[in-house]
Amino acid sequence: MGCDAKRVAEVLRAGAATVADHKAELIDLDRAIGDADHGENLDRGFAAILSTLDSGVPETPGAVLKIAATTLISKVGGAAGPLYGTAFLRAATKLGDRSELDAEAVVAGLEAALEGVVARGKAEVGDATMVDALSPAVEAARQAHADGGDAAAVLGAAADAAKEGADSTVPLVARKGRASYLGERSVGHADPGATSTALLLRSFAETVS
Amino acid sequence: MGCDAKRVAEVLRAGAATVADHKAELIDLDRAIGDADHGENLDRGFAAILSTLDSGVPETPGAVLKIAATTLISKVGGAAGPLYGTAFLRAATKLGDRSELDAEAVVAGLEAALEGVVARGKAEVGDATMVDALSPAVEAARQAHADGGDAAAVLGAAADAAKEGADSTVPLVARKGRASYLGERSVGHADPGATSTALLLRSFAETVS
Amino acid sequence: MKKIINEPAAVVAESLRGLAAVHADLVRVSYDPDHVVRADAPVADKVAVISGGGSGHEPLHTGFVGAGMLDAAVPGPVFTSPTPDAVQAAISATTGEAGALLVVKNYTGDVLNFETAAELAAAEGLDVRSVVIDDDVAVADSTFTAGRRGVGGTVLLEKIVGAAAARGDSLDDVERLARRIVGQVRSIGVALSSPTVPHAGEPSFDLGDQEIEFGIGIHGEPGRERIPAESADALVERMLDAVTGDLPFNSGDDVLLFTNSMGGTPPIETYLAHGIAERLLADRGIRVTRRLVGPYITSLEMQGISVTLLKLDAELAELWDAPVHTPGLRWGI
Amino acid sequence: MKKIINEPAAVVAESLRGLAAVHADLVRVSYDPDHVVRADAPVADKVAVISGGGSGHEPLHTGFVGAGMLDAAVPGPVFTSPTPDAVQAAISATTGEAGALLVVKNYTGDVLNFETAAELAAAEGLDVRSVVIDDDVAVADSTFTAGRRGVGGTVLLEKIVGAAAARGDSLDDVERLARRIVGQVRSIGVALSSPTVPHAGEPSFDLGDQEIEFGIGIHGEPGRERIPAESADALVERMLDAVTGDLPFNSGDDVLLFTNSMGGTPPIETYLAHGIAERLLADRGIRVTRRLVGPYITSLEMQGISVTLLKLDAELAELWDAPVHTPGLRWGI
Ligand SMILES: Nc1ncnc2c1ncn2[C@@H]1O[C@H](COP(=O)(O)OP(=O)(O)O)[C@@H](O)[C@H]1O
Ligand SMILES: Nc1ncnc2c1ncn2[C@@H]1O[C@H](COP(=O)(O)OP(=O)(O)O)[C@@H](O)[C@H]1O
Ligand SMILES: [Mg+2]
Ligand SMILES: [Mg+2]
Ligand SMILES: [Mg+2]
Ligand SMILES: [Mg+2]
Repeated sequence: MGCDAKRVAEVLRAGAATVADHKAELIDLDRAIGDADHGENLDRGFAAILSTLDSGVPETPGAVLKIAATTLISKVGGAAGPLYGTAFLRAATKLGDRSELDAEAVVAGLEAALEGVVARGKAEVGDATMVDALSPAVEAARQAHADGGDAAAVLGAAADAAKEGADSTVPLVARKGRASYLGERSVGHADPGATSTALLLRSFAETVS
Repeated sequence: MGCDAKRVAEVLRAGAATVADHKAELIDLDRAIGDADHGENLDRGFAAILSTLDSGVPETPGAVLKIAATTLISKVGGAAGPLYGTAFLRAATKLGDRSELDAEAVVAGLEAALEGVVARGKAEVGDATMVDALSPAVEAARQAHADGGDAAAVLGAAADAAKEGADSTVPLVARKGRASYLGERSVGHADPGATSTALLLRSFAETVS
Repeated sequence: MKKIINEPAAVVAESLRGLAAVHADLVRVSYDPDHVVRADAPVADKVAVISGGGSGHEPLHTGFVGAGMLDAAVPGPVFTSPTPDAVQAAISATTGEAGALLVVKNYTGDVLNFETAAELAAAEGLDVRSVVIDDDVAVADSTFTAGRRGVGGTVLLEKIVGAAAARGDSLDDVERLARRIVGQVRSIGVALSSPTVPHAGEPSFDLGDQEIEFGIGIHGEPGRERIPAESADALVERMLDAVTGDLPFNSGDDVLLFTNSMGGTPPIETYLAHGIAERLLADRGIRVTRRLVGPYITSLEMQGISVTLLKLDAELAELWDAPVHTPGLRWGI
Repeated sequence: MKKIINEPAAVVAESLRGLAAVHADLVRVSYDPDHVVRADAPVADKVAVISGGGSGHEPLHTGFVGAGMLDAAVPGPVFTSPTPDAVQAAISATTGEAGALLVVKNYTGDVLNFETAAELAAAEGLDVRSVVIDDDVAVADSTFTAGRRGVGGTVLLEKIVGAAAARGDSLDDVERLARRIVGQVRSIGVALSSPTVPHAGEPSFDLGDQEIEFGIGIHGEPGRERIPAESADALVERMLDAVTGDLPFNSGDDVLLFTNSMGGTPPIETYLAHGIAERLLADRGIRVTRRLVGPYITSLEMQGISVTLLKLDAELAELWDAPVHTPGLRWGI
């Protein structure tokens, strides 16, 4: 079964709940190697998505994601705002006016999101950013799709890979974003943005399945 | 045996050593109910007296005390500077050009010192200031003199009474100086100036005897 | 204790060296005894306005030396009144026929040392008067105490009296104006943390994580009472109540509102507190027509603020607006 | 956490309300999206100079809006870059035919958000350029990182570029000047304590009683290394070595020396540190011909200082001296 606009709205609502639940944890991660605002920033953005959705859900998944994108861009600020915003925007554009998302569409959306983040932020895998979560997520999604998985399976595989990717940032020296100012001292900490990416994908997967 | 100018200089040197030894204690007392500078202030003044005396001791006890007075006035600052300075100045004036101080002269000097402090500071016994040490010291000195004590005995009695007087400030509500801003919250603390007065008189007495 | 200093005993002189380097066009700094005078002192035919007191409150007083404000400032050691000879040196460097006004904050030490200096100056034939400022409503005013402390009102008084002297007012007039200001200015302060006096090396008081010292002075002397930490709205209202409960500021009054950082409180919080005070005063019909916001009378690194209200009339407002050019306060020039 | 605030989420807007009340003659404050523009904006036929970034650094940038400096400032949440729509609102309110220069501190968030805003403005036919300032020598400059942070040099750049725009320079010239300044300004900062981000509620880092964070940024990001507390003489020398080791300032050079308080360090220490820096530079034959001392780019209540050196020539000195009238910086008017 695919995912219609209403379901995508639910997915975003679940994401908002996850961000709210993990706000303090994300702040703590960012305090260690950044400026202690990542949880607050994302929460401000997703809370705004919630209230926008409360006043009406558009017809297509792409339109819903576009609302999320513009809300994030105008509410989050910092590095995460434009990056997450671009991710959602590229996914929305990619999905066009399809009315339902199947496994293939989910893969395409994730691919577009990753391209958007890389285009804006210029980070590579191994720089200890959200790309370290999103990039393996895309790979895993492709593989799950190739293996015949449905949308839920694809998102589940992406979430698992993202979690692993986020964990993989712990031993890394950050080379992008605020943590890069720390040089060697960034070693030993999970990247906040990679962690939030994994958390969001997990909650998306759980809501779809 | 009386006290000549050289002996008075020794007395002041001993006072300076006492102040240096108790500097931290006096700062702590002043931190509790004032502004944490009494020990530093007095130490700056007495250290300056030391170096003035090193460059020569005048002929008479009065002249030595006058040097102490002007040094304290120009080096201590705060409330204690003018008060201690006036005390030494009045004592010096009272002693005129006597070449030796006997018991009677010590009493007269202490009386003049107390008058000076009261004239400047307008404090009464019970206000929790140095007057609470100096006033009973003068009484005790008078009594010791009446009982036939020599200069050392007079100073010893004064020191004992000053110590008791300083201790008596603990349960009092301060009504003069910085501690008075505290109202009831000044209760339970010894007054720094009364404490330094008692310490000085003790070291004076020990040096003379 | 962690501070950007060398020897505690050298803090004042070394800080003055910085002041001298930055503001050589405005001030001349002399050491031992330390005093700061206008670069163009003595100014002929002008009443000299002189102040001073313990250091650690910068820019008060040394940062207020210059055109339209102080002719001289006498910084004592940290939190310790300067000595009479230092005050006397400042008087000598600035005072002529027109005489001088000494602005003295009401602390026993300041009063005694400035009094002695004034006597010495009088003995030299100079016309030197003193005005004692005691605007801190935190302290009960009683003849059985040292009286109220001089705090934030001092900044406003020095600016306004300095402007009066600059326009050529006589010593009588300047003195009368100063006394008038003392009568209509009131302040209250709070501390969120304690300052550490350099030579003491330890905080002057301990404050719990959820405590505020209400009615703090500017020397780390404990305040009037300890209260639980509360919202800025509640705290600023409590502060204004203390001030207006003392000297009734009434609906329709024009006032100058001065929100001061005690040194460790940054602009974002000071402006926030000021905004609240503006709103609360507007609610009471009190018209804020002049304002000053920032760290102008500090208490070393202490976190906290004070609020000062001065009742204004046309003359005071005009003198407040008059040009001033000092290290710490500048406009119109 | 103890601060004079209400709800953490309301800190920026409430502080802006204070700014609006105090400086209504200079600035106009709009909320949601928050932006601050000159009271007389748009100024006809003038290049608009616009900056912004996370809040908590006041007076930067909102306190630098006014004649001779910024046309608009866009304050984000505390330590968080503002969003493109807020920047766009500031551009719309101030930018005409002459175009605008965006002054962007080099942080990923600021760069991305301002970049987006500039694109949106370009789409509306406005000539909007950006200059990214990255003067912090604490961070190794490498293509493998986000590059150096923009810190104290931003204040100097905004003043000088603002003066150039005020005298009527074209956008090309203003942009060229800004890039020239970026090339010849360098800074380094130290922290003695950590700031606490209001919504985080806890200090951003823990520092031992005898530790200093050397090479700190302005967001409580940990610095380059942790060093044992040392004398002001040693610390300032270490700071100057870091700066001059990066961009050689040579004997005979004229420089502007800016000693900045990070928010929690009071004037007595800031001036003391400045005095030391003056002496050390004089020893090296470097001529300090302009100076700025005080809390101009803060990091909430963090205790610490930064030192910025800008190589001067006649044009930069003249533009520095030009009149400026903003909440945070004022002279000549
Ligand atoms: N150039 C970049 N490319 C990809 N992700 C980045 C980049 N820079 C930062 N990030 C991500 O943004 C996260 C920080 O977001 P946030 O704390 O909200 O913004 P800021 O760093 O501006 O405070 C980092 O943990 C990292 O995952
Ligand atoms: N009016 C007064 N009369 C007598 N002694 C006083 C008076 N005011 C203050 N003192 C004494 O001065 C002491 C404080 O001295 P010090 O700390 O050096 O000065 P300051 O209070 O100016 O910091 C008090 O402990 C008290 O004994
Ligand atoms: Mg962050
Ligand atoms: Mg004291
Ligand atoms: Mg004192
Ligand atoms: Mg941030």
